[in-house]
Amino acid sequence: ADDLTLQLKWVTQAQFGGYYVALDKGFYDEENLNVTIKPGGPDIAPVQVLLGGGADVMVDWLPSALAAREKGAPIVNIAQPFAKSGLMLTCLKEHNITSPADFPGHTLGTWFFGNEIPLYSWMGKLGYATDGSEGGVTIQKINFNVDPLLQKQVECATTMTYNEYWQVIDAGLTPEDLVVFKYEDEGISTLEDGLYTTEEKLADPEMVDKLVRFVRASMKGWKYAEENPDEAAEIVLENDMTGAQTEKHQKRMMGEIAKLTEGSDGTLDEAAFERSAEITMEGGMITAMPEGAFTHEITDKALN
Amino acid sequence: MKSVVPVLTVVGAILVIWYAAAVWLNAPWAYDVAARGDRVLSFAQLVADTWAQDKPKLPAPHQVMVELWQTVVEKNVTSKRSLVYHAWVTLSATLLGFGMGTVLGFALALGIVYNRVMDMSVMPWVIASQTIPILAIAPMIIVVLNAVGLSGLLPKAMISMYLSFFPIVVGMVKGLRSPDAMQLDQMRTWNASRAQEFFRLRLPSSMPYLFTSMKVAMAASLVGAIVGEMPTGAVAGLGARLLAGSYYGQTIQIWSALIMAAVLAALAVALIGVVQRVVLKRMGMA
Amino acid sequence: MSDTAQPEAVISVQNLGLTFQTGDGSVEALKDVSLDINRGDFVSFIGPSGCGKTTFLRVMADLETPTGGQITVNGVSPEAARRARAYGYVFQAAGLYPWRTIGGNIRLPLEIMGYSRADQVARVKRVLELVELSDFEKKYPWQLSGGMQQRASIARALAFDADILLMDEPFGALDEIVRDHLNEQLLELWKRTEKTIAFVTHSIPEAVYLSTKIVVMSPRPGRITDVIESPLPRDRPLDIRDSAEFLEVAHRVREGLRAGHAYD
Amino acid sequence: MSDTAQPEAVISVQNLGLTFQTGDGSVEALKDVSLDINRGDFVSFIGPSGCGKTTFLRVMADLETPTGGQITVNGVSPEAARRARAYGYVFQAAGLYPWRTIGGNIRLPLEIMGYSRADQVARVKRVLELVELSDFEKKYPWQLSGGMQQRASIARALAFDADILLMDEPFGALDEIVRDHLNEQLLELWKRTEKTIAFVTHSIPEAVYLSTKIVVMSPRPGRITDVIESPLPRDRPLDIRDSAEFLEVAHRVREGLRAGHAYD
Amino acid sequence: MIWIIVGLALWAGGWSLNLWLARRPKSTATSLAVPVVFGLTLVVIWEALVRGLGISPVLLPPPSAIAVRFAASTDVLWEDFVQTVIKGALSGYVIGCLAAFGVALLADRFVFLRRGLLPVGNFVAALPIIGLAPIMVMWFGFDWQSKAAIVVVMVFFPMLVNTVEGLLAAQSMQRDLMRTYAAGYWTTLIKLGLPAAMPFIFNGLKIASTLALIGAIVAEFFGSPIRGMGFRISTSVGQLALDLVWAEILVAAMAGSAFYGAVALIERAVTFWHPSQRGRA
Ligand SMILES: Nc1ncnc2c1ncn2[C@@H]1O[C@H](COP(=O)(O)OP(=O)(O)OP(=O)(O)O)[C@@H](O)[C@H]1O
Ligand SMILES: Nc1ncnc2c1ncn2[C@@H]1O[C@H](COP(=O)(O)OP(=O)(O)OP(=O)(O)O)[C@@H](O)[C@H]1O
Ligand SMILES: Cc1ncc(C[n+]2csc(CCO)c2C)c(N)n1
Ligand SMILES: [Mg+2]
Ligand SMILES: [Mg+2]
Repeated sequence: ADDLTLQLKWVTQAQFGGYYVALDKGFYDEENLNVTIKPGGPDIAPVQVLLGGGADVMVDWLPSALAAREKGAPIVNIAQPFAKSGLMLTCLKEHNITSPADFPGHTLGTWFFGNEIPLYSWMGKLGYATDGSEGGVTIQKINFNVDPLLQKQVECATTMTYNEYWQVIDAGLTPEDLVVFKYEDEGISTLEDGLYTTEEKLADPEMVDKLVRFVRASMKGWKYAEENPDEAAEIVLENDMTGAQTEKHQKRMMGEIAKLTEGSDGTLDEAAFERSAEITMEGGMITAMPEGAFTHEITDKALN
Repeated sequence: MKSVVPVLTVVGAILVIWYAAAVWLNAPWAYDVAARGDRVLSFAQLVADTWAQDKPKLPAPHQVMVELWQTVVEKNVTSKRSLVYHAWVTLSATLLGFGMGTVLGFALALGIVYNRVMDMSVMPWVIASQTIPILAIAPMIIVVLNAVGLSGLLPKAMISMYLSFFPIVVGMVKGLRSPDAMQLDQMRTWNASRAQEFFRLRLPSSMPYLFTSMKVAMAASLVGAIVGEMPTGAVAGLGARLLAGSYYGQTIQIWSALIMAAVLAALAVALIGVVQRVVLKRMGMA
Repeated sequence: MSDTAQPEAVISVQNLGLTFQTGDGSVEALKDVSLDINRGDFVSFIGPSGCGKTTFLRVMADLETPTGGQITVNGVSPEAARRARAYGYVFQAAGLYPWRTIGGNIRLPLEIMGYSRADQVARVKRVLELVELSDFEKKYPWQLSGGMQQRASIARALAFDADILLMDEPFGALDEIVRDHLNEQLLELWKRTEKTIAFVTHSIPEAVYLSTKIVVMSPRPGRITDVIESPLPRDRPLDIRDSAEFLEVAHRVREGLRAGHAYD
Repeated sequence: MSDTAQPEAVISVQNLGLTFQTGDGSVEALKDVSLDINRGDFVSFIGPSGCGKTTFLRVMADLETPTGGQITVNGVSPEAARRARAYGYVFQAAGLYPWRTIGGNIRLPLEIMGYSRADQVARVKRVLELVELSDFEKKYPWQLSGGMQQRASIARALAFDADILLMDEPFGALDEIVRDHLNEQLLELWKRTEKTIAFVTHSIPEAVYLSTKIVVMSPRPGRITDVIESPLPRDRPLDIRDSAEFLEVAHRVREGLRAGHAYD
Repeated sequence: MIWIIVGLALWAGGWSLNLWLARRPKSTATSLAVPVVFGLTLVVIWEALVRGLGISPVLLPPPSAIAVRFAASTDVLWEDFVQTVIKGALSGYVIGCLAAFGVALLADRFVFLRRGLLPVGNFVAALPIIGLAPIMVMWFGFDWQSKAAIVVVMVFFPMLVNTVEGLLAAQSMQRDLMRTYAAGYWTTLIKLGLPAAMPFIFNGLKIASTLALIGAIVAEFFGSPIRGMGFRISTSVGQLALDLVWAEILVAAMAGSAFYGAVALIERAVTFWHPSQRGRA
C-alpha cells in the first residue's frame, strides 16, 4: 500500500471525524493507502510540517493558508470538505450586547495563530478600531478554552459551533444567558478545514494519483460520519491518545460538524473562495488576491 | 528523621492556605451560579460549593487526591486514561533526554577544560542558548526532526537534552577544575599522562559537582519532556494531559498532572541521590 | 651503590631568575641564584617568609619556568628529568586525595608509574612502616590527625625510587617530639639510600641537624645570602644538637637569617 | 591598675570533663581537668596533637560546653564573661574576613563593641605598628603571606581591651626570627598591661621563654599530666634561653611531653 | 553546493583565527574576540546552509533575512521588550528574589522552618512551569502580573536554596570569632553572614536571571495581551513570519545575556574577595 501522512490542524476530536472514520472503516485500505493521521496542537503550524516533509496533506483554514502562501510557502487547496463555517462570537447577555452596534467599548476574545483574521476583518468592516481606543473595541488573545468568558475577563469570545459553545453550556450557562453572532450569518465567513498540499507534490503524477484516492476515501468517510454521527464519535474517542475527551462532548460535536460538511462533496466552491480571500485581504493578512491557490484537479478525478 | 515534624507542619500549613484560597478563588463563580438561580448562599453552603466545583479556579486538595486516586490506582496502567501510563510516556522521554544531555554536557565540559579555544569561545554561547525560550523553538525542532524522519520519543528527548545539558556543563566545568593547583602539580611531578590525570584526579574530584548538577538536570529534563509533548500533537504524556486539561478547562486534571510531574521529578532526583550516596560511599567521601 | 667520593652535581643552577607578572606590577621571586647540589647532598633552604624557597623548589621540579639563567638536573633540563620521574616532591600541605585510603594514596604514584601489583603492595607496606602508620592503611585521610596526614604524604613521596627528594616544610605541623623522631628516620633513610634531598624548613636546629649544606635566602628580590657547609659527620645522634659544632653552625645560620630581617 | 600581690584566680577549673559524641562512639577530649589561672599569669599549654589543648581554650571562651565539672571566669560563668567581652581570642588559623582589608579586619571588633570612630582609627594604627604591618592596612588578607596574616590576626585580638587573652598556636606559621621578635613583643605587652594570657604552643623553648606556668597535657583521654611553675623572672631578655634554669625547665617539659608519646 | 563549501571554508577560517587568538596572551580584547568570532562563524554557517540546501524561509530563515526584519521592526520589538522583559521578567525577578531572600533569613534564624521548608521547596520547585502558567493566567489575568507571578515562582526556589546555603557558608571559626565578641544576631548577620553568603546569593541571582526571562516569555504563550515577546513569537509562527520569530528570539538572547552579564559584573564587584574572582582583571 502507498504511505500517506495527514497533518491535522488541532487535536484529535470529532472536528476531524471523517478522516478517522475512513481510517477505521478501511476506506483508505480499499484505495490501497496506508494513511497516518498526525494530530495538531496549539503551537504546531501544519504548513511547517507539510513543507518540512513531515506530512503530505494538511488540514488548514483558508485565511492562514493564503497568508502562508504569500510568505513563500507554495501550498494549494485540493479539496474542501467543509462547506460552511462554524465560527461565531459568543457574548454574555449580562453585558448588554445585542447587535454588532453594541461592540464598541467592549473586550472581545479570540484565538490568534492565524485564527484572528476573520475577527479583524469583521471589525474592519464595521469600522471599529481594534486598539482599545475610544469608539473601538479591545481585542484580547485567549487560549484553548472558554474560561476567560466565564470569568468575565472578556465580554465576548470566539467559539466554534461544535466545541467551545458547548463548553460554555456545560459550565452551567443556558442559551438564554448568551448572545451569539455566527460569521456565516454576518456574511463574513471564511472557508475552514480544507485539505492542502504543495505545488511540488502536485507536479508528481504518482503523488497526484495517491491524493485522488485519498480525497475519495476521505469524502466517503465524511459522508459516513454525517450519517452515523454517534459511531463516528466513538471512532474518534478510540483514536484519542490523551484519554481526555468525553463521549458526550464528542457525540454532540460530531452532530454539529455534520451540519458544516453537509452539502459538500469535497469540491471547492469558487465563490466562497473569492469571498474568503477578499475578507482575508481586508484583514490585512495578504496584500493581493492569490493565484493558483487551489486546484480542482484532484476532486475532479476523485469524483469521477 | 529530624525533619518529619517540620515537614508535616509546613505541609499542613500549605493545606490550610490551599483550602482557604480555594474558597476565596472559587467564590465568585459560586455567587454567580447562585445569582442566576436566585439563591442566596450561606457561608457553609459557600464553603461546600467552592470545595466541590466541577471546574474550579483552584481545586481543593481532596479533589485532586480523588482524581489522582482514580487515575493512578483505579485505572489499568496500560489504559490511556491512566495517569501512570502518561507518566511513563513522559518519564521515558525524560530519561532518554537526561542521558543524552548528560553525555553532551560532559563532552562540552571536557572540551572546555582541555581545549583553550573552546574554553574561551563556548561558554558565552552556552549561556545565550539558555536564554532562548525553548517553547518557542520546540515546535520548530519537532518539525525539523520530523522532516528528517525522526518522530516519537527522540524529538521530545532532544528538547529534554537541550534543557538538561546546561547544568551539567556548568557543574562539570567547575568540578573538573576543582582539584587545587597542588594536586595538579603532584600529578606533574609523577609525570602522569593526561588520561591518568583525568581518571585519577579530575574525575573523582568532580563527583560531588556531577551529582548536584545531575539533580538539577533531571528536573530540567522533565520540564523539557513536557514542553516537547505539547506541540507534538499532544498525543500522550503528562504534557498532553496538561494541555488537554487546559483546552477543556479541567483544572482538576491539570493539577493532578502537575502533582504527578512533581512526584516524578522528586523520585528521579531522589534516585540520583541514592546513587550519589552509594558512589561517594564507595569512594569513601560520604 | 657506588661510593661517591668525587662530588658530582646533580642539580646545577647558574644565575637563575624568576619574575612573576601580577596584576599590579611584577615580583622578583628569584634573582641571580647560583648553586650546585651534589649527589648525596642533603641541602636545607631557610629564609624569611616569601623569600622564594618554595619557588626555587618548584623550578627544580619543573613546576615553574624560570625567566632567566640556567638550571640542569642530572645533566638535562628539569622537564626531561621530570619526565624521567627523577623526583619525589612533598608539598607544604599534605594534599592527600580524600577519596582514597591512606594506602591508596601511597599507591597512586606507583600505579601511575606502572609498578607491578605485587611490588606496589610491598612498597606501600614498607613506607607505611617507616612512618609508623601501618595500622592506618585502610583509613581515609580525614580520619587522621594533621600530623598523621603529613606523615602519609611523606611516605607517598618515598614509595617510589626517585633519586631526588624535594621536601617543602614537611614537618611544619608536627610537635617537637614527633618531629625529632621523623628527623632521625629521614636521616637514616638518606644515609641508606644516598638520595639527594632538598629540604625547606623554618627551624634552624632542624636545618643544622639534617643538612650537609644549608642555604640561607633573603627576600625582595629572592636571593641566596649564605651557603654553609656543615662540618657535622654523616652519623648524627639526636644529642649532637648539644655539641659546640652544632651550636656554632646554628649561630651562623641565625645570623644570616637575621640579616634578612628588618629588626636590628 | 592595682599591684596584684595576692594571687587571685581569674580562671578556676575543677574536675572539668568534655566528651564529644561522634558517629562511632564518643571521644573524651578532656577528663578531670583542674587548674587555677591567676590574674597576670602567662600560662602555656603544651602536649601532643589531639590532647585537648584547643578544646580547653574553647571551653574557657564559652565556645564549647563542658559535660562535667566546674569552671568560672572572673568569678562568673564563661558565658557571662563572654557577654562582658572579657576575652581576646587568637585562633589556630588566622581566620581573617576576606572581604575586609587588614585595617577593616582589625577594626571589626572595635565597631561591634562601639568604640568611637577616632578611637578605632588610633587603635588600629597602634596595633598595626606593634605587629609591623603599618604599610599593609589597605591590603586584603589574600595579598599577604601566611605569616603576615597570622600577625594581623594577633593584632585584631590586641586592639580592644580584653583582660584575658586566649591564643591558640599563634606563631605556628612564622619563622624563627619573626617568632622571637613577636615573643619579645608579647612579653612586653603582657608586662605592661597585666593581662592574663593562656597560650597554646608546640615549641618547648617558646613555652618556657614566655610562661609563668607551663601546663603539659596528654591525650586519650585529654588530661593535665604536669604543671610547671617557672622560676624565671618576669624580665626576660632573649638570651635567658641559654641560662641553666631555662634549660632545666625545658628539660622537664620535654620529659613530660615524651611521656605522652609512644616512642621509647 | 558552493554555499556549503563556502560555509565550511569560513568555519575552518574562524576556528583557526580563534586558535591563533587563544594562543595570544590573555587580554580583555582576546577574551571578547574569541566568543564573537565563534558566534560569527556559527551565523555564517547557518546562512550558507540555509541558502545551500534551499531551506524554505517558512521553516528556517537565513540570518540576513532576520537582520533585515530586525531593523525594520524595532518599534514592535521594543514594545514587546518593554512588556515582557521590563514589566514581566524584571518585576517578577525583583519580587521573587526579595521574597526568597526574606524567607531564607527566616529559615536561617529558625531551624524548624529550614527543616520543613527546604524539602517541600524542592518538591514545589519540581512543578513544571508549563503547567503553572495557565493557572497563573487564570488567577492573575492576562497582563504582566501573571507573568511576574510565574517568574516569582520560578526564581524563588533557586534563590532560596542558594541563600540558605550561603548563610551557612561562614566558617565555624569566623562564627566563633563573633561569639567571642559577644556580637548579637543582627550584627553577626550584617558583618559576617551576608558577606560570606554573597557568592552563593549571586549564584542564585545568575541562575534566576536566565530563568526569569524564559519564564516570562513562555508564560505569555498561555495568555497575554496582544503584545509581548511570547505573544509575538506564538502568533508569528501561526502567520509563518519566521523572520520576526527569530528577531524576537535574538532580542531574548541578547536581553538574557545582558541581564546575566550585568549580574555577573555586579558579582565581580561585590565578591571581589572570593577565590573564584581573584586573579581576574
Ligand atoms: N603564583 C604567584 N604569582 C605571583 N607571585 C607569586 C606567586 N607565587 C609566589 N609569588 C611571590 O613570590 C615570592 C616568593 O614566594 P615563595 O612561595 O617562593 O616564598 P617562600 O620562601 O616559600 O615563603 P614561605 O616560607 O611563606 O613558604 C613571594 O613574594 C610571593 O608573593
Ligand atoms: N567537634 C569535635 N567532634 C568530635 N571530636 C572532636 C571535636 N573537636 C575535637 N575533637 C577531638 O577531641 C580531641 C582533642 O582535640 P583538640 O582540638 O582539643 O586537640 P589539640 O590538643 O588542640 O590538638 P592540636 O595540637 O592538633 O591542635 C581530639 O581527639 C579530637 O579528635
Ligand atoms: C493556539 C491556538 N488557539 C486556538 C486555535 C483555534 N482552533 C482552530 S481549530 C480549533 C478546534 C476547534 O475547537 C481551534 C480551537 C488554534 N489553532 N491554536
Ligand atoms: Mg613556601
Ligand atoms: Mg589545636
